Amino acid sequence: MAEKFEPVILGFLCNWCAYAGGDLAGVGRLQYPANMRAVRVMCSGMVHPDLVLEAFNRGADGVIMMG
Amino acid sequence: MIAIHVGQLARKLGVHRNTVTNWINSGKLKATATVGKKYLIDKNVFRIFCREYGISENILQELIGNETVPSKGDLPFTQNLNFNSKEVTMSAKPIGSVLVVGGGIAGMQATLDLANSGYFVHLVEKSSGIGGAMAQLDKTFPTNDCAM
Amino acid sequence: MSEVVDVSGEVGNFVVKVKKNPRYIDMEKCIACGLCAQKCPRKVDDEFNLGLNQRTSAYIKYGQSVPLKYAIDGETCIYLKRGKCKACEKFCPTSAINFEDQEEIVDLNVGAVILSPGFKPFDPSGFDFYGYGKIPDVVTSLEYERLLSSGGPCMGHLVRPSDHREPKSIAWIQCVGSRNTNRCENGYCSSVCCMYAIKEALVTAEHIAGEGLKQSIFYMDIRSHGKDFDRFYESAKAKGVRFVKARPHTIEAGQDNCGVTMRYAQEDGQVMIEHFDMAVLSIGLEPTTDVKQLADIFKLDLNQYRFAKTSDFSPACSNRPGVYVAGAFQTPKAIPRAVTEASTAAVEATTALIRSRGELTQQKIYPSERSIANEEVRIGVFICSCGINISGIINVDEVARYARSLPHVVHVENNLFSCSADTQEMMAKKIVEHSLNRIIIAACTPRTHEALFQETLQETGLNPYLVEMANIRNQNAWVHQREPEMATAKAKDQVRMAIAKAALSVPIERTKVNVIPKALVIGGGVAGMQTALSLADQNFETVLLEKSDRLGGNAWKVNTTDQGEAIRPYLESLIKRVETHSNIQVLKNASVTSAKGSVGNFSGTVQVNGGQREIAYGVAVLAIGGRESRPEEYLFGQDPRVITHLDLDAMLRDDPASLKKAQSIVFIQCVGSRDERRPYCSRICCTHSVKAVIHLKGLNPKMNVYVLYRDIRTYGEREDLYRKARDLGVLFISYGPERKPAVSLDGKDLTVKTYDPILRMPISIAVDHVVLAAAMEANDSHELTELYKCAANADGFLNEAHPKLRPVDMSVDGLFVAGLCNYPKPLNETIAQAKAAAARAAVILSQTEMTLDAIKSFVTDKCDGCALCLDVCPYRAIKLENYQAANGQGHFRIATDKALCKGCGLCSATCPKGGVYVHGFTMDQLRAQVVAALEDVA
Amino acid sequence: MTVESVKIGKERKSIFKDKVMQLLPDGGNLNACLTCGACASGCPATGLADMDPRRFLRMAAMGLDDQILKTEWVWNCTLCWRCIYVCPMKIDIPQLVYHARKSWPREERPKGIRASCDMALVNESCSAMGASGEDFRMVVEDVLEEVRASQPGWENLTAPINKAGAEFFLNQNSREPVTEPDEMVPLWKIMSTVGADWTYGTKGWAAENYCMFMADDENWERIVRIKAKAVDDLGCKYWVNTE
Repeated sequence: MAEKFEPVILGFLCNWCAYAGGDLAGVGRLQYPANMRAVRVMCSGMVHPDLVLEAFNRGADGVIMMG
Repeated sequence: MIAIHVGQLARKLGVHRNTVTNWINSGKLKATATVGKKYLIDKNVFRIFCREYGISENILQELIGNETVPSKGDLPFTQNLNFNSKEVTMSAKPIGSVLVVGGGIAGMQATLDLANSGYFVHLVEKSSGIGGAMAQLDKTFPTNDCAM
Repeated sequence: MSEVVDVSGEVGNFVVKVKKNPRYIDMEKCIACGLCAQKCPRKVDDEFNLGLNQRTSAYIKYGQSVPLKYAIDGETCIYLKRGKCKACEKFCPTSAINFEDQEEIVDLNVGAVILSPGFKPFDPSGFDFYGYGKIPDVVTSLEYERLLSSGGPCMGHLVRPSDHREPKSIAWIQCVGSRNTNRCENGYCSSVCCMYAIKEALVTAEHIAGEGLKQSIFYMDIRSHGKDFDRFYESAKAKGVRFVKARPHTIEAGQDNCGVTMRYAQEDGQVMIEHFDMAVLSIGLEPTTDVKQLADIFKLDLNQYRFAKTSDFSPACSNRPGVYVAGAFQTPKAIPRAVTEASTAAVEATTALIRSRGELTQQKIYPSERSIANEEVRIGVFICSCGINISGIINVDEVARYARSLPHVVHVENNLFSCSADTQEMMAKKIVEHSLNRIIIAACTPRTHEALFQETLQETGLNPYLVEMANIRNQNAWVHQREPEMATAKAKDQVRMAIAKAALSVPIERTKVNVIPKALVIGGGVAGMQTALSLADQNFETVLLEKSDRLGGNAWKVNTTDQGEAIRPYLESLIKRVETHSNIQVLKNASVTSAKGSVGNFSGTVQVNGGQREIAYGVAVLAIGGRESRPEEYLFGQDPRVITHLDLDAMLRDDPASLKKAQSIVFIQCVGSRDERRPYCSRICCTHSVKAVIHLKGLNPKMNVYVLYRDIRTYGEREDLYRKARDLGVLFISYGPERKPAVSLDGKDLTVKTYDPILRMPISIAVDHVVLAAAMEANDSHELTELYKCAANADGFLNEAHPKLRPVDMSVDGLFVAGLCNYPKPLNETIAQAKAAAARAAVILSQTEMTLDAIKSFVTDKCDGCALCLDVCPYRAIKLENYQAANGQGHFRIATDKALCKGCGLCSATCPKGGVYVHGFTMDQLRAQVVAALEDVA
Repeated sequence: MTVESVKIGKERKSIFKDKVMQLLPDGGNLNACLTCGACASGCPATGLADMDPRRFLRMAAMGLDDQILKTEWVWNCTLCWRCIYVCPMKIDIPQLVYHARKSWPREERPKGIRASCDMALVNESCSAMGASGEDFRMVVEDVLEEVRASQPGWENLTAPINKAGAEFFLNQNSREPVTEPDEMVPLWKIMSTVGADWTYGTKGWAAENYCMFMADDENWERIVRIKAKAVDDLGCKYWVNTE
């Protein structure tokens, strides 16, 4: 078990701000760890609580909502 | 607007024609000279003038027959602007495209409105990208929204 | 990269010569990968960040540039200057570099021209006493914006230039290069600096953590004159920003050339010496340096400050027919007015060219859509290398191999550039060849490229919503450059997630609504009439409702515009044109009594002279106006010598002789404005007061006139009127809300008592008249906001959809707002906004049918009408209706209005039963993505 | 001189300010004040005599003529022009102060300035410290001799006096020859280094003019005329006044 802990993070990104910000980070070549998987949504308000629970049930170490 | 000739107005008012000319030249009676020694006088201006000089306003009624819709070139600067949208007289069919100079926030908005309502738009911008000064701002007041 | 060099012809038919400067990069080929900039060895000051950092000769202006295409700056490029280098050419993956690019002159044939060249920030180098350019920690406000910006040279971590430490105390100095006729020639107020200084202070407070941040704004008058601006100002005060009514004389460098030291006299005369870590000069706006040249080319009249000359009655029209102006080119203004007046200019142009609407534009026609209802899911995956942008980090072959192993996938291929025209053609062929019915594009971001691929699908007869993108460039290869293995693994996950979602995609129909080409304008004041006239001139049928029996509203009561143009003649001609226009139906004594429907398709009843009639219309413009309030203080209503501004205008019209006799008149500003009851600035009173005092001084130069004020807010070029009033000997005495003036009767004599902070003494003035700047208030909009489900702010002014970006649209699509009911504004701004409303309305009315975006909520069979979602919908797009279920039982169920819904999905997140979803983002689809993302996790 | 409150009748008169405005081009912009206080922030005399330039102008505008014509502050002002330099409206407060000084009876003006003015009128040297032309000559020659003897490289330094036809006629503030004679040397070195053809004069050599500061127009003019004549008598082309 010498392996480094790599958390699995699920992200819900609002199309109009956070997702656009994610794109901009790319244009600016800002570097960050590759641990997050993004789900694009039309508004962070559309994320049903069940989806967050689902993510944890399936083993996500963290869920990040960006909006 | 009413159209008058100096002599005609002088006769109506019962004064010498030079008096009328003097009034106009000194600015006491605001009138705009047009072709054929004809003058255009705003109705309201004339009414105020009459009041000031104790002249019966009935004269105005008599002159109403001279009322005219001003045409391009008949009007002083600001009036001309005022009627701008109506005054455009084009014999040939106009070209359905517009040139916008400057790609800042104003230029971009104008471009979008035009394109969305059925006109072809050429947007000319000096620098390599549009966005203008607003793109340089960090946030905007009073909502502190991101300027982008 | 272009500029106008010559123009000929006239309205309807101009020929404009435009010089296109060489870009040296082919826009068609450039994929914005940025390799040219990375490899370019030449470093130059970055003008976008005002030289605070450097860029290379191959560059984009900023990260979000539009077009997102690089350019080579011919002035500094080593190859173009010295004939050697071409590093960019060697590395460009698409051969987009073209050093043969030449300057080119093109002739454009256009019907009208809109000029919006913007402004130039004032250069304070000439003000030696502020030390700009010599003291490192003295910066301009625009430089400060860049220092704050996350896209700026400090990546959003504010540090001062001298020692790169976080500043803990910052001073702003207002009116640098504005309201100054001594060290520069800018006698006008730049209109925006007070507000941006406050904004910068508030944003700084968000940046700098911890206690002890000290922010001070040194000002002459705080001009927070726009909608909700005073609230912003008050909130800054509450958050600890210090406002000091003083002008420091000289800025000196602090110890070790870090920070600054300033000496200033407080209003009470006490001298303070204070150190700050940084000083920000709030610089004004000037016409651009080439404005004279532009004016010469177009034969335009400029005013004394070199702004475009316009009439208050037609603020977007230059002196040359067919040439219109917008933005700060006309006069210094903030973004909302620039956006509004851009629409004003647009409507002037469209009106001039009305006979040619639609002549040069065309609608694209697609083949009819193929039904996939009975097809099995057949997915095609296209993985883009983006030159080496993606394939340089991510192993695309491995991703492709992996994609082939996933369910439903029948075709996978790798493209060098998925977005190129030839790849699009190839893609269309593959769709047909393999009968693909879901498409995955693993490439860049859907925000820029989804529309392109949707179009490709449409051309093959597929529904455009059957494409799904996996963002493996912007949000993968570019941000994980040092971890190629992790990036490849992430790319596989992204593709798997996209496939999981796409498998559940169904065709979505873009709703179309027929547009009734008719407008309803509510309110017959200047705003309503101008809107109606502008729409009517564009051949749209317009119904104008006026509550009273007379058109004209407040304009009857005011004598002149801010520039001094007589309002009556304009008003009379406007009324005449409105009443005689064949496209306008004027209904007096009329009001709206019911309204239903949505954008393009409203209907309802109006009451006219007690009778009801039905009307249908595509858009509505709310221009219900406002009024001068009736003051409750300063003996108003008790002594006839205490009057309001409109009373004064009436006296100036009807009885100037009695005013001429007055020896002493006091004006009191902010009567009922900027207090607890109306915490906003009425915007127009300061200018009206200075205009009136000039008029009074003209009647009788010996008259003593005093203006008691809190801040004089003669923004923009109105500042000239303030200067003129002072030159005529009018005395302006400031007062604070804690020490208001008092009006009293000494026997028969009227006396005003106040305190002069400069004299530091109470003053009592014997007066003939007291003129009160009574607050402006909006007319009651309660019924209309109920009918149309739109909103007014806490002060009763109707709200725009967005204060900056959609200043004349309302939050309900198809509704627009103009004039005093939106916020107090002078006549020229009212006219501009009215015409802008017509421009925005015409965008809708000029279409026979409107296609709405397809991402909308929809109800499912599971809805049982619990109505939880009704309250959360921000757009009031959901209502309840009776529903007859298949089993014959009736119950409530929701119905969503496609025209109102914006697809945010708050409803679907709220619904406990899966009764409402959003197309393209259903619960199943989102869950599929979650499941797919976590598939490999134990 | 403190006033509790100001009462303004229907007719307000700012006679003093209006009179000054008539004398100045554009009225010295005296009405244009924005009360921003940049002048007061920079004025070395702010706070003295409970006064500052902004308050002074304000009192004039309000018609408090009695007070501004009596305040000793006008004599604290150094007429340095720092106020008008940064004023956004270019308001000529120094002129307002000057005219206020003028309104004082001569015998009531500050003793120091008055004595300096009177002293300058005693002989043709125009020195406010009363040093005569011959005294001046002796000090200059003495200092020059010492420099030549003690400072290597300056053996040929000159400080000409009454050199007819020199290009520049130089004035010297009396304080240097009388109290700090060595302070004159750097100027001579500069003149020598640039190779200027210059001279002092025994007549009208003193640079200062306290009659100007005292707002004594008549004697101010008299002193200027004496100095100008001295320049003309020697046939010099330029008159350099170091004040």
